[in-house]
Amino acid sequence: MNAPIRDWAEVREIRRAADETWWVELDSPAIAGRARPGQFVMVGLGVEQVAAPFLPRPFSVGLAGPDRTVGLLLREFGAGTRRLARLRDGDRVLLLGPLGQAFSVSSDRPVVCIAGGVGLAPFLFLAAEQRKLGRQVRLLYGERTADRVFSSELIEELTGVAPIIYTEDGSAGHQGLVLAGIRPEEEPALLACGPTPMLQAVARLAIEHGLPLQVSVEEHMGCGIGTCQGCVVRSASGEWIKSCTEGPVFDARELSWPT
Amino acid sequence: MNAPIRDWAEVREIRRAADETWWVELDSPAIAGRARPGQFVMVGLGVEQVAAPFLPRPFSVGLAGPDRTVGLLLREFGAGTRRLARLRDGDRVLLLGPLGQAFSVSSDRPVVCIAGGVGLAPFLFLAAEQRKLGRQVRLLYGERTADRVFSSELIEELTGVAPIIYTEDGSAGHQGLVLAGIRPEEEPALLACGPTPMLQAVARLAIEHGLPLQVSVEEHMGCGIGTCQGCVVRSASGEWIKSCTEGPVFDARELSWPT
Amino acid sequence: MADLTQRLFGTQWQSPVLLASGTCGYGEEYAELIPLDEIGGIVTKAVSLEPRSGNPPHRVSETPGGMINAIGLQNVGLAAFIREKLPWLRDNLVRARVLINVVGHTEDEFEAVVAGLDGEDGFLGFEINVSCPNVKDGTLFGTDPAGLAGLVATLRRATARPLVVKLTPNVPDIGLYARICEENGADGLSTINTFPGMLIDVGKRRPVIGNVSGGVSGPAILPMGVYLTWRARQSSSLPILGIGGIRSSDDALQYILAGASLVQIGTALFVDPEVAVAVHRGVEAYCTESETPLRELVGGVQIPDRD
Amino acid sequence: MADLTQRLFGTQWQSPVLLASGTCGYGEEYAELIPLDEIGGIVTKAVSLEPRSGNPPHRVSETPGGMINAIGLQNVGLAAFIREKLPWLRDNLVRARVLINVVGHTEDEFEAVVAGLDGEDGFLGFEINVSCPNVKDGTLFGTDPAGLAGLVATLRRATARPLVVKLTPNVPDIGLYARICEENGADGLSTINTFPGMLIDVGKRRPVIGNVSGGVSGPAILPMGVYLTWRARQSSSLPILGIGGIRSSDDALQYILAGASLVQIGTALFVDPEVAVAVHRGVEAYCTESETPLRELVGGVQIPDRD
Ligand SMILES: Cc1cc2nc3c(=O)[nH]c(=O)nc-3n(C[C@H](O)[C@H](O)[C@H](O)COP(=O)(O)OP(=O)(O)OC[C@H]3O[C@@H](n4cnc5c(N)ncnc54)[C@H](O)[C@@H]3O)c2cc1C
Ligand SMILES: Cc1cc2nc3c(=O)[nH]c(=O)nc-3n(C[C@H](O)[C@H](O)[C@H](O)COP(=O)(O)OP(=O)(O)OC[C@H]3O[C@@H](n4cnc5c(N)ncnc54)[C@H](O)[C@@H]3O)c2cc1C
Ligand SMILES: Cc1cc2nc3c(=O)[nH]c(=O)nc-3n(C[C@H](O)[C@H](O)[C@H](O)COP(=O)(O)O)c2cc1C
Ligand SMILES: Cc1cc2nc3c(=O)[nH]c(=O)nc-3n(C[C@H](O)[C@H](O)[C@H](O)COP(=O)(O)O)c2cc1C
Ligand code: FES
Ligand code: FES
Repeated sequence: MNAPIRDWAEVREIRRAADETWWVELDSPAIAGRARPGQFVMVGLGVEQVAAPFLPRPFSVGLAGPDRTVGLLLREFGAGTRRLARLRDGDRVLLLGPLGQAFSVSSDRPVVCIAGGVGLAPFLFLAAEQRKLGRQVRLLYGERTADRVFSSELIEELTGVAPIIYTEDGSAGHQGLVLAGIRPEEEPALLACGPTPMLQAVARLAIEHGLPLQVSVEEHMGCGIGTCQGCVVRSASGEWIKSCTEGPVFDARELSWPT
Repeated sequence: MNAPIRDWAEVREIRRAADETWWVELDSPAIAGRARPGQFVMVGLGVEQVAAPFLPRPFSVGLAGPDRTVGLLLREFGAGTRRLARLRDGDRVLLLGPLGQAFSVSSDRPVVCIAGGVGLAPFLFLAAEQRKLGRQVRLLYGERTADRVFSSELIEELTGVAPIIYTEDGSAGHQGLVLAGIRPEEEPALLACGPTPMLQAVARLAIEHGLPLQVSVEEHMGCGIGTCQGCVVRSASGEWIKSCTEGPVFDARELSWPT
Repeated sequence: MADLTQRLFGTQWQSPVLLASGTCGYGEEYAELIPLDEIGGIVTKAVSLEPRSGNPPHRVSETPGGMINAIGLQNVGLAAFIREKLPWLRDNLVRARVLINVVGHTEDEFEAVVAGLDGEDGFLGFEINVSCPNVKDGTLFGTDPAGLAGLVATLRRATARPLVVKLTPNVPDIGLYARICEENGADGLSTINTFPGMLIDVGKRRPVIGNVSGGVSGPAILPMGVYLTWRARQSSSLPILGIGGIRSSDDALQYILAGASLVQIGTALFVDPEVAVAVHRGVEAYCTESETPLRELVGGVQIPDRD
Repeated sequence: MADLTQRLFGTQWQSPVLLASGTCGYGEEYAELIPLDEIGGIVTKAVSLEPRSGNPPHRVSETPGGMINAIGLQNVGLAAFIREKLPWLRDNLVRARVLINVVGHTEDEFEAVVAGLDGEDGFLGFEINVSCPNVKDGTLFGTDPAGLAGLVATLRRATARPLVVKLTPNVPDIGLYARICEENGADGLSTINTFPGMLIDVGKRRPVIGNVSGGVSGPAILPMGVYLTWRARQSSSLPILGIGGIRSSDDALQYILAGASLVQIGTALFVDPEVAVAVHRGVEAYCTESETPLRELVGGVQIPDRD
């Protein structure tokens, strides 16, 4: 495994992408050059200050490539992300990454990405890469309402893939949960990232239909690199395992799912 | 006594005035309209954040007038002032003021202001007012070195008074301590603001020569309005008295001076 | 409309928000900044039998996420308090409640202050400060079970007014002290006072605080205060006033859900006096949205089953 | 050139900066981010006799100016530690020193871990953790004078290696516990472990932390840690490892001036791993500028005469 890189990165651009949602491009060629879709970075402001985010916050790499910036899809949630959303071009953040396990995508079958909310982030990166390799990607993307939807033009611009959008109230795209977009009979491999209830539903469906599924989980983190044991999820065998190093992407069969 | 005003004020302008020293103009007509030279404001960033300055910091009103901004002369000292120095035009700060006792200047005799470092701030305001009333002001202003000196052009522009500058190393103005500028035999009333050792020296001199002296003292503050008892200085009779309400400007005879 | 009223200590409370002792003087200074008579009330600066001159400066300084203070309980003393401060409280706080924070070096001194005030008008009851880390003996009663029991029993005999004991966080098990207060006749508990702390000016190699050490308050201690409130609640059925680091309604609700009926705001007042009203309004909005009267939220945190 | 070396616990220390237990695993994860062999050393995650699975999530969360954790001492247990972790420490930390943090439910368990490790290579000594607030009985020994005395005496018999006791801040007088450690044969003290705390998700009305409560660390506790280090120093002549909220050389120097010979950095490593080296360099610069060897700074705070 490669050691993570610590890098003070400049905000090259931060732009509003939807309600309380921002697209952030950070100048970090070293991390961008190494990151794989599904990996994440810890984003902090350094030890000089103690206001939230005092601890760095984990974010999926939303786009990256050699010599490129690291793109993040940032949604305001609590005090830490609210402050990060107030960053301006030219500000600097302290990055640690790339961290964790990436999605593994085999070349012989197309993938279906199931994104809930900012769970979209890793799939932007993944879709862009797959498209560059000329492969098919089906991207299902769900939000609660239209004002939360990351612009589908921007998604196409960034990835070359047109998302299939679901909103709970039907205010954009199809009405309903993103789950409705899954065609269990004909899907090859599923990848999912989003809120835990969504992951649970997808996992149930995958198990039921015997479909391979990789999920990216979210747990509170301390260090991001495996030392603090803060970020555990329950493994299929009932152990607490670290989502920062053994995840955040897991084969759904490695984890225990409530029944 | 008028109640202090609480006001979220916009930074209209912040510009570098000398090494680690900034001139800040805040939009606060209500406070500007009431402030008198020698009074101060508490400058904070509100309860939403906890990084320094978590507690508001006291600053002398450096310039003000009806319908005008509140001007502050801000020097980076510790973490709190460093962060305030990073404010940008359009940012907002939470002001509480005007607070404390002003200098009292009688019309019948010209004043001599003795400023050490950012102790200059209240005298900018005072000099500007006195000049507007057509009165004479002698402004002695000392700094350690030239790069700390608040531009004498800017002082003249703001106040109409040309300062007499002293630097310890002689790199600007006269060489020596600002004390050297006092002419005990011929001075009328002295006003002094600056570091405690300077105030002590001026007080010794004033006592020796029987000159009237008002000093503006600096003590750590909690509330700025007289509730916490945090800001005490020793009175001539040995009591601890509050510098935020009974000061910061005191008649030197009210205080106890080490001998 | 949200119902924020509670009946506690034999009286009606219109709001759960009080200003904490030592951070609001005797009320007057905040009168024009905070609509005092619209909040729950105030707890006065400590009153001792004799005037106290307090500690040398610096008395306050910022710490990471909070502040440290060592005022040394400077106050005008009982007689001057009754003469100069109490009348203003009586005349100006009608719907808001006043608790008088009381300190003493000895049990007798505590008793003399309580007895001396008992017959006066203008306040509801007492908050007994056995937890000040900034004076010698300040936490003596607060950390000694037998001493605390004796003190509370004595004061109980001295007054029929509400008697709230302000506990120190500086003990292995606050529950023990909560029970002692309850068993000896206290009516309520305040959790918590400050944590002893020290700052050193490394340039001068001297303590920043004139008193060498002081008490740490502010947001930094919020999680400790919530925890100790919850622990006190587990061990006693007395109403609790939750204190420590509150600067938002979310913070206040943490204390309330942990078991506090009322909350006190201290340090945050220095940052923004309007925080008292903002916390009140935020709690009100929470009650409205969740269609729950405040009193039903008290202690309402759901503790998951442990396996 | 500044002299940062000290002779302590029978060995030479090249730097006063260690990484604190539980925040640096068993060293390996930080090996490529921090030049571990150039700092003072590391204190391992707690080792218990049997593996422990730890607490349910959430295990960590941010608090104002700090964080809360309730890991529950999840660790691989003594046997696996010796097999899987110790060899790496032995091979990679040559000039840096390793202390093994030890926990147990009972005196016997502590003793078994110490005895089981005593004959192994790859570490200097033990840090005895009697102060973990996140497991039942975690602070049992740390708050019970008789229990602590017995434990330290027993462990003293079990090993000739340096025995450092990590104290809890959660007592009225840490000096008492410092003296007990000294009298029963400990070689050093670590001050301090975390403060018990709790966070409540007011939306869900549930504790944020799976274990309900946890330990608060980070800058928020800096002034408490400096104070308790100073207090421990007043009461005992044992070398002290100062811990709590350190994120700059200024913070570290406060501990050193208060009486710590060495310091440990925990939470701040999560914010920026480079802080360990930055603190070392900053202390070095301070010694250079003041032309004072580090060892002469220890406990060097000047306490003004009180009147
Ligand atoms: C592997 C991973 C990838 C992520 N990728 C993205 C992304 O691409 N875009 C995005 O907007 N968000 C992402 N998140 C979630 C993001 O980290 C949280 O929204 C953020 O930590 C919340 O911080 P806060 O201060 O705003 O919230 P607060 O609730 O104020 O934070 C309090 C504490 O809880 C923790 N916390 C709260 N919610 C979460 C959460 N969902 N995950 C982890 N920690 C949490 C915080 O880190 C902090 O310690 C990701 C999380 C993980 C674990
Ligand atoms: C009445 C008054 C008027 C002032 N006017 C000005 C002015 O016009 N321009 C200017 O640049 N500075 C002025 N100061 C000083 C200014 O308030 C301090 O420089 C500032 O508080 C230091 O904050 P810090 O976070 O940078 O320093 P830190 O040392 O990090 O602060 C730590 C703590 O100590 C307190 N503190 C440290 N030094 C001082 C000090 N000198 N005075 C008060 N508190 C202090 C801080 O408020 C804080 O609580 C004035 C102070 C007072 C009391
Ligand atoms: C400047 C100051 C003075 C205080 N004086 C007293 C006091 O006289 N009596 C008392 O019981 N508590 C006193 N306290 C403690 C507060 O009432 C409160 O318990 C503590 O500050 C924690 O609350 P906070 O974090 O909201 O400030 C004082 C606190 C501060 C900051
Ligand atoms: C995630 C985490 C895990 C910890 N685990 C241990 C432990 O196993 N043993 C121990 O003695 N202290 C443990 N601690 C306490 C630290 O070693 C240290 O005493 C405390 O965090 C204060 O230092 P800090 O503010 O620099 O983090 C842990 C702290 C954290 C944050
Ligand atoms: S976040 Fe520290 S081990 Fe995963
Ligand atoms: S600063 Fe609070 S009384 Fe003066």
